[in-house]
Amino acid sequence: MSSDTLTLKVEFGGGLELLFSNKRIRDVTIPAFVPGDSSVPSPESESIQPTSLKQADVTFLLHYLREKHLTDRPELFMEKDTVRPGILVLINDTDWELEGEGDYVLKDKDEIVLISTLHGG
Amino acid sequence: MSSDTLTLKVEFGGGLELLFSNKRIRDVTIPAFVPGDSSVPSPESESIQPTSLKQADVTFLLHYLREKHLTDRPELFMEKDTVRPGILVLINDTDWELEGEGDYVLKDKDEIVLISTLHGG
Amino acid sequence: MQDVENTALSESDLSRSPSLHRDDYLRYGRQMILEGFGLPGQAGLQRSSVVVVGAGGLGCPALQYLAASGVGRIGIIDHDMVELSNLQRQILHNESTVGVYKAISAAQAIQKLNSKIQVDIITEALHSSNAIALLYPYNVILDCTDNAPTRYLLSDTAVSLGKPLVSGAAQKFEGQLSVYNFGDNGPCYRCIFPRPPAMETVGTCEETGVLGAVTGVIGTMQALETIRIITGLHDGKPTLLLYSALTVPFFRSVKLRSKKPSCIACGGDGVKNGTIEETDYVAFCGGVRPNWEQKGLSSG
Amino acid sequence: MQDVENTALSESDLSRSPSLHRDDYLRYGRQMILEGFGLPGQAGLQRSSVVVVGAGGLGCPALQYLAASGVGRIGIIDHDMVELSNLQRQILHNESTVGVYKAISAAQAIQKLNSKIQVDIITEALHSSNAIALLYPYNVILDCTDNAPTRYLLSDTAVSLGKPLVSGAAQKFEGQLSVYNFGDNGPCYRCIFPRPPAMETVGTCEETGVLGAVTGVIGTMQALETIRIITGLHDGKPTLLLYSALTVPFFRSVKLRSKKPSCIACGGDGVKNGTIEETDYVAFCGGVRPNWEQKGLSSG
Ligand SMILES: [Zn+2]
Ligand SMILES: [Zn+2]
Repeated sequence: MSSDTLTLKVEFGGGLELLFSNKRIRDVTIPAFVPGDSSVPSPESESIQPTSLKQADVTFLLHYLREKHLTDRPELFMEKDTVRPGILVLINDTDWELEGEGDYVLKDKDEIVLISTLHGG
Repeated sequence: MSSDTLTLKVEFGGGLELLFSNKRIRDVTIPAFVPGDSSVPSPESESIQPTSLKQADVTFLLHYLREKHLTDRPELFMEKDTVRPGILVLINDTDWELEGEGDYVLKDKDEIVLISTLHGG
Repeated sequence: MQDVENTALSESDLSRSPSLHRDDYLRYGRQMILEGFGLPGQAGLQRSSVVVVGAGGLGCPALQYLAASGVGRIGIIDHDMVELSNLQRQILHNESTVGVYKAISAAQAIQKLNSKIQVDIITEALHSSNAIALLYPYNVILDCTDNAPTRYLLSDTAVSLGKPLVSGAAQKFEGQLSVYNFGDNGPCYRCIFPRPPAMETVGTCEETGVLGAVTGVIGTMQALETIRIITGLHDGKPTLLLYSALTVPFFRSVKLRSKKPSCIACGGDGVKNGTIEETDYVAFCGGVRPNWEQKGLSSG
Repeated sequence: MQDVENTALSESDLSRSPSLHRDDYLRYGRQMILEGFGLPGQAGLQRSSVVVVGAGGLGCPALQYLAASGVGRIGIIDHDMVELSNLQRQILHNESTVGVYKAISAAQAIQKLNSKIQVDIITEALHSSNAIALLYPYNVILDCTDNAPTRYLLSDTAVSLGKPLVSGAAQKFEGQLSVYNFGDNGPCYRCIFPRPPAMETVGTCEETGVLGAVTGVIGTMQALETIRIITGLHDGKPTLLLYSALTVPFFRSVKLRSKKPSCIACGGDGVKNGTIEETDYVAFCGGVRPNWEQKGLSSG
């Protein structure tokens, strides 16, 4: 592990994987420090210094997944700066509400699961 | 974590817990270095230097569990230096055979599960 | 419900539970000898009442194991009738009950398995207007339904009635299981999902596929969670079980939040009454049922 | 078995599977629209044969979901008769089939659910002398038995016949599930447990308690693993699933070793023939059945 990036295991379930090229599990590597507004730096803007940096948190990860990995219907994934109703975020098998939700500061090798609630029977 | 001891999570299942005061899960702290013959040092013999030391391995853990935690019928737990037929050892959710069996060198926070195979239906 | 202590039973215990028939020791012996279960557990099951909402893919296995275990009174709420397309997973129904109300078909099946229990058949559709009255008589409510509006209605009603809600769901190769409104400080469904998802969300409006055995695993575990609640074997910790039949590991146990003070259904912030919109309960997916024959021909 | 590719189907595919009746698209539509399943999956199930050894706590739910899913031919091997004490968990039997052979009682139940499938009833006890002949006709073998000797016999026979063995077990609040002798290099039961446990080992000789829904979860998952094998949805990686209904997490998926070259049943070291002792298959627990009524009174 290099100290300037974090590698996370991200898993989708409950149908949410359909928005992410139908791939359930992927390793995602993100910078350890990111723009304070959670904007995802594009490769060409790398030399531009953002006005503020923060440690990478779950809110940034959501933005990052939307920018880099989402392939279909982004409106079904996020609403404003968080996930859409009916989606639950799990941090190392714990409801993200218990971990600070979007403000949770990610650690290398964290396991993040994003699921849609199921309604079928 | 102090570097001279290891703390492990040990879980029993499949009925094996009955030999260990019917407690399924326990934290077990063992020395990081142990006698080469896997003998369990008793408190009063601590000053006696054994002729050889090795890093604590699963074979030592089995001896340790038998000495310190087993409460009933030791002959149902071990046979010679290993577990009895019908008992499977799992190291971090992997069959111990894939990890070197008794020779696996334990790391702090390892999860060791010992189960009896079930026959009922 | 009650906390059952694991104690050896004497003849005097027996006389305090005169309702357990001598045959029942034979019938339920294999579970009565379990540690923490015993005669108190069996008598507890017999005194309990459980209502299963939905006699479909989840409800069938749940009903089957609840009846087999000796739950004294079981209500079945379902206003649908059995169709041939149900038999791939709704294993209490059979070819001869196609066209019969599911609640009746399921009741016949479990009564055949256990004639000693009382079975209530409710073929009315569950609405916000009748939910309290229909669910009131039972100790535990099982959500075995197949749509979001009924799930919100069941959760809000369980909160109003102060009863645990054992909630299962299944779709494709996946399942989810949780007990809501239970334990010291357990959340309700709305604590976790405050608002219903948008109607255009993945897989809500069209009937999606599901493997029968997946509903079987979740429905059976709903029965098991119910039995644990009744016999005092449930630890009350809010947990969500995620199941996926095609990925390893198959299961994840997720630790859930506690009840939210701000929850509009169960919260203590005084905002709860009147803020739940009736529209949450209106089925937003009234669309036509897909033509499975055509689907079978055109999708892989 | 076969690898099913996930492809859109054309009319020409249909003509290659003339055996799938038009009604079957309706009946199995909910599973046929699943990704990776489709018409090839359904046709594969219909062409397959499966044998379930033991029509008890594990066999009943397994049979139920195999029949519902449309497996073409199902054999049921069980020489016992239904007793009242079985009904707490053996949910294909019912009060009116007490005293009937379990294989017959179970066959009646699944045939009622699905009259299109072929059901073979075998009321002979399985022995080392007849195992090969009885199991030979089937593609997949399910171990739903309740004793160690039969488990070794089934594993050794599955190895001889080169067929996958879907093995389930349940006791008290716990269950175990694994597929043996499957995949590129999957182990057999003896690779993991070379010798039967000593007869005085915990809980072998006396019938121990078991919660019905626990056998239900494992038996249902045995059906699911079988369906995955037949439809090509199984990854073939050797895994042991551990289930405990009272501890969190409920489930653990354990990665198992590969086939052992030194295994006396499936190994390649040339030592295999003749080294398996016939005594492995002799039931060493012939003791009397406990008196459940008395147990109910004396244990908690
Ligand atoms: Zn709430
Ligand atoms: Zn082998």
